Amino acid sequence: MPWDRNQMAARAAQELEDGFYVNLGIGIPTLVANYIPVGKTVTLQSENGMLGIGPFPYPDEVDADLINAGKQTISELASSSYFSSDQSFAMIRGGHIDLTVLGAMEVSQDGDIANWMIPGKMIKGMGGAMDLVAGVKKIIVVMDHVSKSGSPKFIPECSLPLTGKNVVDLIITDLGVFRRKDHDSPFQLVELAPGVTEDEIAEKTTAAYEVAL
Amino acid sequence: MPWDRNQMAARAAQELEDGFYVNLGIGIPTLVANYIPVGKTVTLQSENGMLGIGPFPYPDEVDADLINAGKQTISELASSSYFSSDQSFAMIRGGHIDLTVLGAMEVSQDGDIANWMIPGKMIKGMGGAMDLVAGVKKIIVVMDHVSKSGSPKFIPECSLPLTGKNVVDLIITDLGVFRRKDHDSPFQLVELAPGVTEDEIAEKTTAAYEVAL
Amino acid sequence: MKKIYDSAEAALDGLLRDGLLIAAGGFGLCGIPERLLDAIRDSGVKDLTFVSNNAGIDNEGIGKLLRTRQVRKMISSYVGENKEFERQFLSKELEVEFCPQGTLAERMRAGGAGIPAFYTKTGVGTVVAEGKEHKEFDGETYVMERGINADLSIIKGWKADEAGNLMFRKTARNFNQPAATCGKVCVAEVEEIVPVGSLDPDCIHLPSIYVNRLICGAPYDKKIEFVTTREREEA
Amino acid sequence: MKKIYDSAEAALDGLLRDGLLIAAGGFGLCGIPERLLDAIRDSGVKDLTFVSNNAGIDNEGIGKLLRTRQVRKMISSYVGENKEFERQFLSKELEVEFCPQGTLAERMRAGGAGIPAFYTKTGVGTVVAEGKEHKEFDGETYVMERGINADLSIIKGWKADEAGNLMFRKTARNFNQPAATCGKVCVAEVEEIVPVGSLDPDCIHLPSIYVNRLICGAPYDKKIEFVTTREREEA
Repeated sequence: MPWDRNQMAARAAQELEDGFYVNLGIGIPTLVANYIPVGKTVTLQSENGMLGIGPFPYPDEVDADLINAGKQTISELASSSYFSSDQSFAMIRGGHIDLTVLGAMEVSQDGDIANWMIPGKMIKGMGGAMDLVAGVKKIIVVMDHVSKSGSPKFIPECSLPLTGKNVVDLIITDLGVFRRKDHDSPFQLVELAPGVTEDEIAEKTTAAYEVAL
Repeated sequence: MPWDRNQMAARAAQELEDGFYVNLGIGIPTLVANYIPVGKTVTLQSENGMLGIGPFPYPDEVDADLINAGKQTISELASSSYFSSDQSFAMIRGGHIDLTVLGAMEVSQDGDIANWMIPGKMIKGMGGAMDLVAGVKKIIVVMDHVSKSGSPKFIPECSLPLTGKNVVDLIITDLGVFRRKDHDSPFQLVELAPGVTEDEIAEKTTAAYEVAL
Repeated sequence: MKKIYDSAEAALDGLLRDGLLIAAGGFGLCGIPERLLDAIRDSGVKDLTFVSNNAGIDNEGIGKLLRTRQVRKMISSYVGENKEFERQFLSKELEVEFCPQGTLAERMRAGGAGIPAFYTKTGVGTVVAEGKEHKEFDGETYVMERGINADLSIIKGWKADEAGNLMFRKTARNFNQPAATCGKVCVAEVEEIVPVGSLDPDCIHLPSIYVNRLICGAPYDKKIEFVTTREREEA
Repeated sequence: MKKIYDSAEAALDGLLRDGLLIAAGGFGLCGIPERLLDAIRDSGVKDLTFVSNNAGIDNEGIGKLLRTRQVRKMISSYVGENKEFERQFLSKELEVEFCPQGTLAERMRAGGAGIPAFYTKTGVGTVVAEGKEHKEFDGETYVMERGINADLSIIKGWKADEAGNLMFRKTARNFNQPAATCGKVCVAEVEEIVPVGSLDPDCIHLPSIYVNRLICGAPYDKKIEFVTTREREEA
């Protein structure tokens, strides 16, 4: 049985280490915050200028001046700090964030990622995604293994405009996990979701990868 | 009679306008603070990270964490603010400081300034002088008209290593004032100290300049 | 030297003309200079270019000036959640330069700091880097991005003292700080103007040198794009 | 994840080796990481390069490590007021790279911000720009300067909370902030460590992400280079 959204988020959370500073993208990546391993201190960064994101506020504590990068209301923690957008991206671009979890439309076998525009459709913009994939130490993609129409998303070469070239370190899909040890190495299939077979992955993947289960 | 140090500083202070943000160099330039015209608000910047420099502190208020760029103890004003060195020079380099008053060893007729090193002597470093002359909107030099050995300091071309090229707007010496309207124009002699003659200036100046008294 | 003006209109007097490049603070609807945007709309100036992370939403923020067709071009990182924007963009009435969010913030900061260009890894290998100079440093490829200098900066702060020293509140700081530094003139609106000496000199986010004109824009009715809450545990 | 160490020696454990490039905060003797400098001296590591605006004075600040001959090179803007420095410099035992103060601060900030190089007008036409790349932007000539990435940053703060969020005091902030960001590891010493929640999140100068290791270095006996005072008016 493939992993659901929460299980994918929980799997991503296993990559968190004690003391990590982490930026979580919108959608499934946001759910990763619910699965931070007990006993580990993980600090969440929001690229609009905050370190130490707290949970959604109680209804009577909603504050228009306190939002995350998805423009949702959030709360602060005792250890929070605020800063400007230039300082926030100095942090991101400068390699100070340990890990980011992002969604993607396509990932190539060389670690390219496309997640910001579809030619012909309304372009909303890349926001901070290009900065994150260029600057953060470890890039985790969480995505469905195939698109709604059933076509593979982990492919030889991205067909959509790129967000970053050769940047992805780990791919978590609903069917399994691909990892590579550095940006010069091929991805390896290292885990399968329960009941998913190597053959099923092979059938639904056009990217070249090694198997290391 | 040539101007003394205080008179030169007072003359420089006449260039201050209401609302100006000003950086004063070490030595005579520091004295300019004593002659800020009544009724004008002038805010002094110190490049080690402070806006709104107050007077020297009372003896019982000396604070090691509160110094100016000359490493002298100072005091703060109600309107003071502190910031880091990178922010301080973002302010300077970005053209936000209206005026700076600096000493000089030599100034050339093209507005080059040399005030940081003498070959063969111990080099102490340029500190913030190169940043100031490159970034501040208006550069005023206050210096003796001739060196201790009697040689002209306003000369055709600097013999000493430069601090900045084509940057000086106004020169105030103990004998008079030279001004130029922009960086493509020649300097003009626009004022004489009391009792100083045009001839005396000509005799002690090797730089080309126009007379516009 | 008085920096405080009675209204947004008064504070913008003499600063507005067609074709201006305006840097605006704010992230989504958080920390946007509402009063100043309203006054710019009411002034009727047009062909404006806005450097702003977002373009507001329908009839909020810069969205108000899109509706009145006063904006010719946006330089932004994200412009979703805005139907009128979408219409003008798709019909090519509006020009859009997409810029990665961190590059945009750094371009504003660089412009304000006298840095005409810098190198970044962000966008290398993507359409964003096409046609731009590239350079290798220590075996890695970087793209050159230009600093932005605006004709006018408009920002929203929380508190300012009468000298113009300004503080922001929580995540409403965002682009307001770099935007303030990159304009020839910066006009700020704040929720409260306090006497000089009321703010801690160690806690000033924007020193007075960057604030040329100042208004108190209170009262504010701050908009929220997505209200998300959790339930209070039972006692 | 504990960032707080009992001593400077403990906080530097495993980080020191010969030949390191160390970025140090401070301006003159104001805001220098005294305890960490002492511990580096006591460790005996040598051939160090310091990126620091100044080089201390005789037997204060980096001056202590000059006396013990542990420093091979300084990257600084001003090195006056230091006799031992002068001796080693003139005898060519010590290498010095002079860098304009603002360029030095920006090079540290750039290194910490993932910017390998930027352009500035500072130093154009002077010896500082010799041999460096130049480029024209909008009719003006600029010189390219490189970001600095240090092996280790050592800084002095005022207060930090247990998570590592840090505040500086008055002009002791200076180079401590950019220096903190440009090192692979940053070790901070502060006058007081306070519980999480004691500092205003809007007033943090250095967010915890930049502070890898932390000690309380109190009590401090802060040195002043030039005590200048005025007389108190008669009552």
